[in-house]
Amino acid sequence: MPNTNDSLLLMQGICKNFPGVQALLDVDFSLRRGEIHALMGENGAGKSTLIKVLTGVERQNSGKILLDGKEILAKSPLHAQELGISTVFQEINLCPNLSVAENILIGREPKKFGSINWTQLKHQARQILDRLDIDIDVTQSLGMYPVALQQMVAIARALEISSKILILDEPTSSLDARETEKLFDVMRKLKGEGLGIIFITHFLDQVYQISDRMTVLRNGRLVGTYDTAELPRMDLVSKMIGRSLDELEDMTRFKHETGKRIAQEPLLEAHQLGRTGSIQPFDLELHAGEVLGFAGLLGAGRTETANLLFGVDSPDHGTMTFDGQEVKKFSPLNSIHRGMAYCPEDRKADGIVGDLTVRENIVLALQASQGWFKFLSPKKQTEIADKYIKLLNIATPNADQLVKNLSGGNQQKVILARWLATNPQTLILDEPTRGIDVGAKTEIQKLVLELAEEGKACIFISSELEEVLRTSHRVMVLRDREVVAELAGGELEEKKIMQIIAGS
Amino acid sequence: MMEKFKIDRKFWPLLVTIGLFLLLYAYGFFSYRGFSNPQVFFNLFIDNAFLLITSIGMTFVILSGGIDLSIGAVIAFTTVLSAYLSEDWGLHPLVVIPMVLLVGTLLGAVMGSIIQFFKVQPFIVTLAGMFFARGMCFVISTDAITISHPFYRTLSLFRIPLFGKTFIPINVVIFLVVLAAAIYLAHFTRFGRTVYAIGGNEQSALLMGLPVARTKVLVYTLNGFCSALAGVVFSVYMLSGYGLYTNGLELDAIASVVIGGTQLTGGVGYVAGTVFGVLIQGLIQTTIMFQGTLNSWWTKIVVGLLTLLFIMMQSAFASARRTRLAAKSIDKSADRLPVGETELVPDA
Amino acid sequence: MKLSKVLLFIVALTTILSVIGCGAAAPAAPAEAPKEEAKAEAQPASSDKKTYEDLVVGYAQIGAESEWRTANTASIKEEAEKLGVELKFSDAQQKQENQIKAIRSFIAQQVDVIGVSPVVETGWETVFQEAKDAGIPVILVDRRAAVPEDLYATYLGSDFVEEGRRAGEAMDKVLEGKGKIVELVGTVGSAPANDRAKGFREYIADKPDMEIIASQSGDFTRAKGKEVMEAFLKSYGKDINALYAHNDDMAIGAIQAIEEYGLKPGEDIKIVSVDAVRGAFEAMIAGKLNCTVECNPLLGPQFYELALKVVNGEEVAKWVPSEEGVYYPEEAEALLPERKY
Amino acid sequence: MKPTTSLLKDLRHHSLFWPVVALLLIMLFNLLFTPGFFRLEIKDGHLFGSLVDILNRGAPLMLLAIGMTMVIATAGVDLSVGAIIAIAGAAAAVLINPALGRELVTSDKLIEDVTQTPLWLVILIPLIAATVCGLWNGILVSRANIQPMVATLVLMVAGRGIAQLITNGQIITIYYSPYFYIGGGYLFGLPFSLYIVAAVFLFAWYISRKTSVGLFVESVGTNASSSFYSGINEKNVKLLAYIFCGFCAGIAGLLISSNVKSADANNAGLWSELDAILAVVIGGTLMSGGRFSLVGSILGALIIQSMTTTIYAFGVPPEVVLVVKALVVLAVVLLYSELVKVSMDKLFEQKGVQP
Repeated sequence: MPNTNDSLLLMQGICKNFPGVQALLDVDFSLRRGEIHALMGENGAGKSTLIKVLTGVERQNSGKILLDGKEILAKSPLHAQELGISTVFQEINLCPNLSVAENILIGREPKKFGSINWTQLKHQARQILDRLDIDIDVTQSLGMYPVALQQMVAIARALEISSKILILDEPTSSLDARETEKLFDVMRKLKGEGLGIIFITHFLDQVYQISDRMTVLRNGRLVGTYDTAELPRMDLVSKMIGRSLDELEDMTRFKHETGKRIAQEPLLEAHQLGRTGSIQPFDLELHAGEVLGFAGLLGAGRTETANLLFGVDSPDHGTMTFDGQEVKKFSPLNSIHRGMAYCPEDRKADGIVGDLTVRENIVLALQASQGWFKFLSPKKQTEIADKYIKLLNIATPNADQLVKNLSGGNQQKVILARWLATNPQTLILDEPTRGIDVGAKTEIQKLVLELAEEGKACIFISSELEEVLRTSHRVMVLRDREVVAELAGGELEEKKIMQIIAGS
Repeated sequence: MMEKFKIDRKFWPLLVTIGLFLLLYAYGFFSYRGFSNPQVFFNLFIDNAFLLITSIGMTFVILSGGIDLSIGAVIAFTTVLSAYLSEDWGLHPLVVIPMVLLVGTLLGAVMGSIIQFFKVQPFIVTLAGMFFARGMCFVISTDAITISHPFYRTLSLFRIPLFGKTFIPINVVIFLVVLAAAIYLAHFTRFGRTVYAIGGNEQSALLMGLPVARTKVLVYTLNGFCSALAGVVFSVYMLSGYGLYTNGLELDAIASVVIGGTQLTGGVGYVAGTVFGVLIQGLIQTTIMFQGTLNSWWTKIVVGLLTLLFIMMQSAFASARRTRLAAKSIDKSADRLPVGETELVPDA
Repeated sequence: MKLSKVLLFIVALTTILSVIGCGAAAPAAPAEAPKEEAKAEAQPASSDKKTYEDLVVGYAQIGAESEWRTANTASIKEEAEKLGVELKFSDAQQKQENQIKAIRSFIAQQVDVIGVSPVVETGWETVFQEAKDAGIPVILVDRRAAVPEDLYATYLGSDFVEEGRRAGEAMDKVLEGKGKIVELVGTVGSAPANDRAKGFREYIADKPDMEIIASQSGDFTRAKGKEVMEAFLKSYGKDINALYAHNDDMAIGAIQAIEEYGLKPGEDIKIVSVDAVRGAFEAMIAGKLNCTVECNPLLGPQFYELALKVVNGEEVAKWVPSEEGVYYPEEAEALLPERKY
Repeated sequence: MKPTTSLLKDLRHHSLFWPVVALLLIMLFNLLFTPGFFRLEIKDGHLFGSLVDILNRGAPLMLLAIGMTMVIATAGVDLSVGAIIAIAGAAAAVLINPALGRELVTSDKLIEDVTQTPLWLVILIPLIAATVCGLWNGILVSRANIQPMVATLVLMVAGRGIAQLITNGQIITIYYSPYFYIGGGYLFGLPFSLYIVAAVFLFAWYISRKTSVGLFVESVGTNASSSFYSGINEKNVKLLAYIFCGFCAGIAGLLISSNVKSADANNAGLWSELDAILAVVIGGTLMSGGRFSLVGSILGALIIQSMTTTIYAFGVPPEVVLVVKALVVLAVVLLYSELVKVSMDKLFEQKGVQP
């Protein structure tokens, strides 16, 4: 039982069920003043439901919430904010067309004689941003600024003088290391002011870097609340997924084995390939049976490079050869014909086709490569779909389930299945494990190595350096839209790559 | 102080619209006899007062990311209802006018509520509203009804003399009041800013704790009111009520809003731009009339092409801004990386 | 930034120009006024009578909703060319708003005379008053407007009520005084529709054996005429003895419907319509139409004659009827080659 | 009890449930209140009756609905079909007698059944014109990335003007009997227009269900970006949808002008874009794109047409037609809305629980 005296927030015995699902069962949670408290758990563990209950998006079936010792029941996010609970959601929920000042203050804008006082509005917005040490033109449209700044504006909006609790739901998923550090500075500053901060993230590094305590949830139940300093990393992971991580050890071994079978001749070769405004010219070689990792910060040009290789964008510089043939036409379809496959970074926007069934999603690329008139009969489609559902262990009742109803990890597997169905020689996987839980992550990493073992060539792109190192035989490091280094064998060390990324 | 003189890029489409208007006017001015008469300029307002008023209402709807196809029908319905109430029921116009305004406002509120609470697309709901309002006109009267009440006639013939022999009637005064109120509403009230926010990103607006549902219903209600007011202005202008009036006006209004620089996706645009959008259309029509031998249908073709031009321009501005930003951030990419930039600039 | 400078320049330039323009025009206006008055006084003195060559006419046409209308437009345009009249022609696309705008622009252009075929009867008072104030006479063509007599110079056109009456008379003749009639009404609320219905009913009021059993709007168009007639036939079938259509286009549409239904138009169902367009003559020759009451669209010559008279201050009657007849199948063949519309 | 309720539920959740119910209701209404509505006779060797009328009159709308379905499925909309109808009709009429529309109609120019243009050209050129209109829309939407509603608004506004220019502002009467067969002729006792609709429908059905076009269209409509990454040329899919829609509108234009034997640039196909969109929506295809149902759209078109015909046959005053239409549209659309669906489910579940 946590000490209730110094608790700013206390949630006791929270239960929440949705039709057919027990989302939360008897969960306790406490938050102290001046504390950064990480909320940990796999997807579906109940983190977001807990937050929704706290912020009034959903109402608990039982259990009570005490803020400063008084029982509260938030009716809406707005009401929660009035109570002192502010939230910054994962996707930036601001209006890009409004000015920065408005984004910070709309809904509680200063008024004079009943009308908006624009002078005062700008002034107040500047004040709030000053508190976060951010200096930007508040009259500009928000959309003009990069994501990281928008994230800061979102925090600025969430903060009120009277805020007691700040909830940050995956705030770093689209930030690079530098920006994350900036965010952490702000968090530390606010912590110093006595705010309680609830921090949700998938990045374990960050949790250990910033949090004071952490609460782990699994399957809607509380596993426990721990002091960060006292819980080793491996223990945390096993608490989150509920099993040990010997598999990871296996994988490293597996990688070394596959590494011995890499072909001599390059399958794909890029020579001074580049696109103005997108990526500086670079050289690249990819061999059959090899996993090539791309490391670098978000925005370093990893996705842009992948886009060029797959023909999403056309290069305006350099040449590319595939299997000895020079590539002339750049388009996804031409790449598919060459035997390439590409899982794009943004699964929701560029990957799945939500309203179509799992079956249709799986055959999509194959059908596209076969053209308009070589139609796969529904029977054949089901056959293919069933094969991959089984092969990749996709959790779906049947092939005719709409893909949007699947969880993130399973959606990612469907996209992988889509590409495997085309029987590609080369796969480019851009952040294939982003936002999916640890279990599914390991499965996908393993699959990549298995594919390499079968003699396919893979490019593996991820923000998590650890993951890149675990799966890749060779790593290309990018910085500021330029390939800056290529490492292999013994050079593959986390520290070394970090140094290159940092440019020192 | 100096920065005040720098024109914000977001004003460019508006400036182009105004510039085009002035160019067109200058062309007519030097090309046709009688065009230089200032009354020609005032006639633009006099003849389009109702369109101006209803287009202002439409601007709010489009800014919020919606659309309303019912306005022409609501205007016609208002004229018929006004005529019917004052002629057949013998009510005094001072009773009739508030009544018809209320009816139009209610109609808008009902449509807005259906759109919001049943989550039906505005296109379809307002289409049904259009059928309904047109139908009700004919249920009341299939004929045109002359309005003979002296109050209406006085209003209709009332002239505010300006310099020379020029004048403006009461229509234009009402329009000016509506314009002032609309600009105030759009830029100085929470309602107005919420409309922009909803048009920018409805989901965000909701999560920012803004009253999205209420505002959306209010936008259609406001538009219903504007249409009804335009209907009142129109019944004064025509001194009659008729179910076939203002057929297809919704398209003129939408075209005006677009030419006025408002993005149909919502969130970006100005009420003042819409005014120029209407005036440009009126000016094209006037010019073709002064020309005298061109087929009037050229008006439609020119307006169509102009609409296209403005849409093209909007997307050009948007993409120019995007590339500029991208270029900028490469220069100093160490600080700010333009990730996700493209997703966040609303598509034109 | 360059573009914005250019823009600013253009904006500034045009603003200056228009201000100059307004400024220049404003003092000019009062100067013109006495001249106009002088002109008005001078005209009756027959010193400087206008001729066709220096006549400027603004014509606000309804649109192109029927064959009749297009013939009317063609006549107005061709005659202007022939006489050398400067014609400002505006097609209102069936919208009164557009007609009013056109008239306003004619006033601004200071034309000598304005011709207008009002799309509906109501709503003209304000703009006609403006024309009057500007000293420009208005001639109503083909359709009347519900305004005081002093607001227009004259009305040139047919009397729709009279046409209705004549149609009733013709119907009486072909039905021999007895039968059930269906009626295809024109555009709801338009003057010809109202008056043709009125005149027809006036005539058959004292004919107890002639009865209108159904009446629907066919919008003056063929397509609608056909569709509505089909519905009539479905509901009343062979009970229908006759059809009265407010214009030939609807009658021609209805003829198709009757034929498709399997009855013989002109025999099983007698048809009387108004307008006397070419198509109607052809139908009469084929025996499918029993009578058409003429409504003459070729008003060009009469219109310009009147316009000149009015401008020169000559006396004209408030109503100048157009020359019209009633045609039966017997004359059709002989007349067809002469029909121009 | 259980199987029946679940069967009912399956039925209720079938995409065509509500359109079929609506159509049946209209038919039931006619059965009860309109005598002779279902009577079919054979006159002059062809089938005759209100039902045939509905099919015949509804032919252009059905064609439009087929084309519109494809466009809406790609998450677009085509507001210009009415204008394309006018253009196609005008082009056909002017081709049949090029002299018309340029000057006053005089007798010597009107010799029935004589035309300088061969019939196949009279049909082909308007169809090409309509297809080009569709191409224009498609280019604006797919290449210039303009919102479909705005892109097609341009042609909607300008198209009628173009049609007016073709006919020189006149209504052109067509005197050429072979041409009348398209919209007014009968083949094996049924209106020829029905065969055209059937052919277009079968074509659309075949390419959407027996080739991968259907999958591509639904995929693009749901998520254009994902489709592009999967190797589908999403731009061409959209382009083709608009081209096909324009083509369908062109055929509809020919049918209409042939049926009424004239070309009226002003009124031909006026507001038909709204009816077509309505038909598609009633048929269960969402305006947000994705899944589409051609059969549903045909049903939607039939619902709209049988409503109109019923109103005429029942002798309802014409002024009420629009009000009735508005209420029906609203009713159908509300039935589709999530709120109603959810509450219906609840209602039926409760009933199912208590036998």
